[in-house]
Amino acid sequence: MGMHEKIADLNQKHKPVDTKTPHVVTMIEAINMALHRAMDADPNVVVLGEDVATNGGVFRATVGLKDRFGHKRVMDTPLAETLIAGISVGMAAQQLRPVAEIQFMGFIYATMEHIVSHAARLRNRTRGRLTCPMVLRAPYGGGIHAPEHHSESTEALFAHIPGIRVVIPSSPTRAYGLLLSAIEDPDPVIFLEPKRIYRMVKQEIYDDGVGLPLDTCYTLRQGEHITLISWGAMVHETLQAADKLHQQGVSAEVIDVATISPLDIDTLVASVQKTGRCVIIQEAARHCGVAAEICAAIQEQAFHSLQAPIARVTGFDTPMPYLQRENVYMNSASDIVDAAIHTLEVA
Amino acid sequence: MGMHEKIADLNQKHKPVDTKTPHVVTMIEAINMALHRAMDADPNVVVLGEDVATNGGVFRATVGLKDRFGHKRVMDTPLAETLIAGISVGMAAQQLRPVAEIQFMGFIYATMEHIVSHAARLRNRTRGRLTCPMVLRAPYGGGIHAPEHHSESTEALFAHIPGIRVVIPSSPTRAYGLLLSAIEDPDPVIFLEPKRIYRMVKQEIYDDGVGLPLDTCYTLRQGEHITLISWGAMVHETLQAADKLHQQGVSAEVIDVATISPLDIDTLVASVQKTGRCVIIQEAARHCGVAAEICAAIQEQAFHSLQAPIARVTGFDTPMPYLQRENVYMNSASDIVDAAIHTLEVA
Amino acid sequence: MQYTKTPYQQKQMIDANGAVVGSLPESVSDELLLKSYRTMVMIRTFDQRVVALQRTGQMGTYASCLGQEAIGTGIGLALKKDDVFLPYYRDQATQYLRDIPLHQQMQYWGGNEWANHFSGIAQQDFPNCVPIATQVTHAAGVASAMKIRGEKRCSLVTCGEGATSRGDFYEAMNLVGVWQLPMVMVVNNNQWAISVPRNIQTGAETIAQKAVAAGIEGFQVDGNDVCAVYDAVRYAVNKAHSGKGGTLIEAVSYRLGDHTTADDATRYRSHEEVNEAWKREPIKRLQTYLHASDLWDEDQEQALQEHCKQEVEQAVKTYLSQPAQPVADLFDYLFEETPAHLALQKQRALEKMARLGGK
Amino acid sequence: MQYTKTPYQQKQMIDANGAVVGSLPESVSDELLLKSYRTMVMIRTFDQRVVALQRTGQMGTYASCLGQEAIGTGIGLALKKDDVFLPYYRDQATQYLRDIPLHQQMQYWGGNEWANHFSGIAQQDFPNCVPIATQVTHAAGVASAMKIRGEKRCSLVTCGEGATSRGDFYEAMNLVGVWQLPMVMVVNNNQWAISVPRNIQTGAETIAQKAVAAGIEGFQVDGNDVCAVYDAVRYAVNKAHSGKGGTLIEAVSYRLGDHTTADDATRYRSHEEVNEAWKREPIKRLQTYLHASDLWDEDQEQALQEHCKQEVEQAVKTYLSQPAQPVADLFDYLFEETPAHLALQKQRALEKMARLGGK
Ligand SMILES: Cc1ncc(C[n+]2csc(CCOP(=O)(O)OP(=O)(O)O)c2C)c(N)n1
Ligand SMILES: Cc1ncc(C[n+]2csc(CCOP(=O)(O)OP(=O)(O)O)c2C)c(N)n1
Ligand SMILES: [Mg+2]
Ligand SMILES: [Mg+2]
Repeated sequence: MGMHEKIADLNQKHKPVDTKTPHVVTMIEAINMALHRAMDADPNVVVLGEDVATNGGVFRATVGLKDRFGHKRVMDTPLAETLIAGISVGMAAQQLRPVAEIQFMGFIYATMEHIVSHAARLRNRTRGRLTCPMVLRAPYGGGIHAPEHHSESTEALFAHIPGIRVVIPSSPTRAYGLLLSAIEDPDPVIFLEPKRIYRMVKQEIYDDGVGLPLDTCYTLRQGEHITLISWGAMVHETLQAADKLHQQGVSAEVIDVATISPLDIDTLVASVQKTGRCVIIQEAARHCGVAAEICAAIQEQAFHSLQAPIARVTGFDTPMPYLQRENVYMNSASDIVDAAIHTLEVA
Repeated sequence: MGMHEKIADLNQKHKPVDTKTPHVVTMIEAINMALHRAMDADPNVVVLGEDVATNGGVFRATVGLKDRFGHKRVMDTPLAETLIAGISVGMAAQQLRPVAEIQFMGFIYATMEHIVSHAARLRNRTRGRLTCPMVLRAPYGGGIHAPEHHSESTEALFAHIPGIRVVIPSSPTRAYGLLLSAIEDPDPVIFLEPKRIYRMVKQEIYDDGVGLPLDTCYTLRQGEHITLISWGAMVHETLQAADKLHQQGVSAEVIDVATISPLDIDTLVASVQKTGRCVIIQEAARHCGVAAEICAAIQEQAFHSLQAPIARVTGFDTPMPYLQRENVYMNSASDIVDAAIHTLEVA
Repeated sequence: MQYTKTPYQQKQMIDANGAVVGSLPESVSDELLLKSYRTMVMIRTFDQRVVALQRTGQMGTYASCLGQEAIGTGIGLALKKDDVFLPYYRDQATQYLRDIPLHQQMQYWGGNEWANHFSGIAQQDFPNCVPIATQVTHAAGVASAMKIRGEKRCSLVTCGEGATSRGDFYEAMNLVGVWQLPMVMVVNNNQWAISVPRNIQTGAETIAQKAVAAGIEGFQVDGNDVCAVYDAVRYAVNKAHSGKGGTLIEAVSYRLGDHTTADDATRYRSHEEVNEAWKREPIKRLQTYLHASDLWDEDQEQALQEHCKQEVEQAVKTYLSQPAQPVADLFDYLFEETPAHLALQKQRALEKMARLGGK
Repeated sequence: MQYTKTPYQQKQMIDANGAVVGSLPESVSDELLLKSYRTMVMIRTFDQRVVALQRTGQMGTYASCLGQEAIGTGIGLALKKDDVFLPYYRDQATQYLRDIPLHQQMQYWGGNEWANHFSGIAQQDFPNCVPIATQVTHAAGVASAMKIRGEKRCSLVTCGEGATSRGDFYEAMNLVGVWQLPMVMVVNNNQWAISVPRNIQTGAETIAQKAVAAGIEGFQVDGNDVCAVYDAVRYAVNKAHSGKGGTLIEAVSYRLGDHTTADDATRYRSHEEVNEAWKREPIKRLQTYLHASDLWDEDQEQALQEHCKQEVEQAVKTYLSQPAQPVADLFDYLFEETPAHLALQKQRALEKMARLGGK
């Protein structure tokens, strides 16, 4: 999964990369670091989107790239999401590796036709002749008191589409490693960044260009009594909930799904076979969310191990309220604890 | 739910409607009949889309409407799906009741921004001041050997969006009644028409303007041993499967979900509480489809009644193949029978 | 037919120095000039106060209209009460002239859906539109409804010059052309779309010429000249009312502030450019003209400034005293009748709020 | 700058009667004329045979290019091998000239993904594009890649006049303008988008003038005049190669057949209109010209007709003998490495096929 091999191809001058010194960084810094690393390693990687070049992105994810790699590889596009997705498909078919930014997930819907009907199908439609190694990055999720449409988590829409990967990091380390792998991946990846935790925690990262696998869930905490499954920003509340449960004598296993499509169902099933109980936590609206799929798949495969119904802690089936009531929408660690206790109480 | 009340409002001449004579019609004819009836009953109902006026729609759903109601109420739009959805929102905000056609569901993705970010939210955003009584009709599903993109069933994308109804008829009777109610509904409805069965069966219908409720599932066949849940064209294979199962001594309950969002979960749960076993059949790709939600919700509420894992019979996680291999994608009654038998064999 | 380039004449009536270009048309009365001036000063006072509220944590992210007050004012004065206004998010002046109270505008930016519950002449107006350019398509739908019903009304929609890169803009404009819709499109060309300057947004020399693609009329006005904006919009509205179709108006202005309070424009543009732009801003030039024409004096200016401050402070007070909406409201406006699953979710939310001791 | 209407001159070299308008440019050699003619006859033979195959249930839904052969031919002859062609679905002639065998084109319409597995000069070409206008955006991406890498290549994309109503068309064209992309857009204006005539598709007098919105060059050519199309595309391709940006070419033609084999055009348009259009169709006029110029005689015509028939029959045979693709192929091309869940689904599909005794 490393990108070392590719460095040999590099046909432009680049600074030697120090892979030995640890950097203590936030998730947004880790993303920026991964983008630098990927562009350094492969001259085919290009970055495009609204305000990504001169401004370095409204969240600063792409800061420094234009100065380092020039305007030919780091492009401010006109204000047009359909275009951003569509030209990425065209660029990718020409063997570039576009990493496109959609400024907020709430503005991603205009890209759907190109993602569903083209990015996801180009390889299949041409029986491997044309491929689409593009990444569509978008900050997603609520909790930052932003205006309307700036807090969406509609990852389920993309998870349903065959032919794309949908990847969501939940820590600086995973953001760095998963983004590198997403860019290196020969197929299209929707890379959703939980913006609420962009700057929440720092981790020590080595800028070694080593990616993390996209075909696995990440077990963050081992446990015996119950499995807590989550992804994105809610992983943090989930870990807090596991702490609280621990104080109550409950040993909870915590799994970060990370890649919600295709799904590493084996890891999830194995965990529930061990614990017999499960709560799935998603920030998104409940109906037809990704938690439903995970729930359905687990009950299919671990039915006889289940000692209680699988519970879902989800957002409401409403839009994210304007900021004065955002807090009502977001679930807290206590909500997860409550659901877990409830599940544990089932005889 | 009837539309009789509204006829009084009618400010244009209309033919007296014969509500006493039964019509033996296909689903597409029933849709056409409902459109005539709705336009007759309410002058605010307008029809728009590509090729819907002069040509009467590529499937003939809107045939006769332009001659009857004139070009002001039956409009051929330019070729632009985003536009069709977006102007429908604008018209609806002005108290018209646009019934827009997207020629095939494969071309619906360009409407998503207007559906997700506007149609679904206009009432909520304005606290009831502006509303969006629009219907977006689209033929959907495979099985007619059509070109690429003409066989999509991505209803799950819409089912996940709060604030809209997603309605799918599976017979001429339900097409007539559900479409009337969809048009009469004060909120946006995505109305997906399983084109494979447009002309498959005929039923006797009275053109009485009486709608069918949008908040309920339809139990098509009572049974004791297993619940088969489906919607759209697959309802037919499901009924065939129930016949076959009957021959094997298995009594299967068959439920047509009809409105997949918001979902009448109570009917489904009650059935599974009775039978203890359940197979959900959807034409769409498996991952994160509507079957997953139904499965998750049933196991949440009927856990202790379940004697076997809920099974899903679904499409593959691939696009619909080009026509030479379409048959591989589509599930048959035997596939459903197999899944049911398998479920019944779980001790 | 083909189109050939000819030298362009931007419509202007009062130039950056406050001098009249040619002569003012009849439609521009002294009364109108004074009302324009008062409105612009009010909106600037409002705007700066809201930015200050945001800086002190009492307001959500806010998009200032600093320097672009003439556009919203000209539109608001020219639009008729039965017309429908579809704003983007820098239309504070127009909304004010559509009788949406200042405190209600604050409530919007403060994050409360009830702020979009307009009444009076704004009853049918759309709320601010966040997804860029989508409102242009809605406006075409509104105008279609008017045309279908044969009403003598029009829709008026605004957007930024960045918005003209989006498909919605063209699809809607094309419909305006082919259906001859009673619709007016006003583009606030403030030279920037967040950090992206006008010249990398499009290769077209003007935004106005995009109208050619739809076969409709399009022209540029000096967007810092409230008279020119007013007169252009008046013309386009009248034209729409008399069944002669739509118009694209490019109002050339400048975004003197940051994109929003979440932005820092010094990252991507120079002080010099902004300083230059200040010389063309809309309020000073009109003040100069009014003084020169003896329509205005220092006392009046003092009184106006005082009045605006008081009005705005009153609005702030009202805004800050407004409670957050009841939690039930988050569930009760998705559908006319709240469906079972939402009723359940509402109950859970209310229980949770009760547990947390919330209101 | 502003744009003013001036009377329009459609580019034409050989008129509907086969007479030369002015004189033929150097680029149009006798050899080129003969190759054009041969190609158009071949494609018409192909086209009619495929329609017949469809009528007898041996072919899927098919979109005929009857009457529009000059467009595809002119493009195919002007395009260079390193350029990338992004077709819509009436580009049989161009694809033929890009060396995609006739039987492979049949395989596409017959419903087999392997048909899109081009090789040779079409190696990087896109397959037919069904979702209207989306290919225009891909073409802008392809051209961007060329520009980024500093290559002397261009992308050439086609679409119908109906497609020009979609946002993709404008968003992409705008990018061509502002990024000065090496891209050629050819609109096959065949007057109809299924049942919707050109005049209710847009209010613009010409499709060509839409280029003004993007600040790029646009012009109309007689799309039934293969020389005019060839020359226009040659010009635009050269311009793109030399870094001078993009061009919009409106090729005015007529769809002599139904929209597709699933359509019945008699429902919405008159015989008279179609009969009139036949008088301007592209093949007859070139034949007339060739005869008049002593470049062609009856024997040659006979031989060509025979040759085309044979080639097409050979293609039919190959097409009909091609097996449906292996079922495994439906699962193995979604991702470079087939993920676990698809491997499982493939296994299930294979088992099912085996049970059903399928191949
Ligand atoms: C569809 C969409 N994409 C992106 C954004 C984020 N965004 C908000 S404002 C803006 C720039 C708008 O520029 P312009 O249209 O010129 O209007 P201005 O803000 O300059 O008045 C962007 C990119 C958005 N709100 N909607
Ligand atoms: C996005 C999309 N919408 C609708 C359709 C259905 N459709 C197929 S062809 C067509 C008309 C296209 O007209 P035009 O662009 O003029 O091309 P022509 O077929 O006339 O060559 C339509 C509406 C489609 N394929 N894609
Ligand atoms: Mg701007
Ligand atoms: Mg056409």
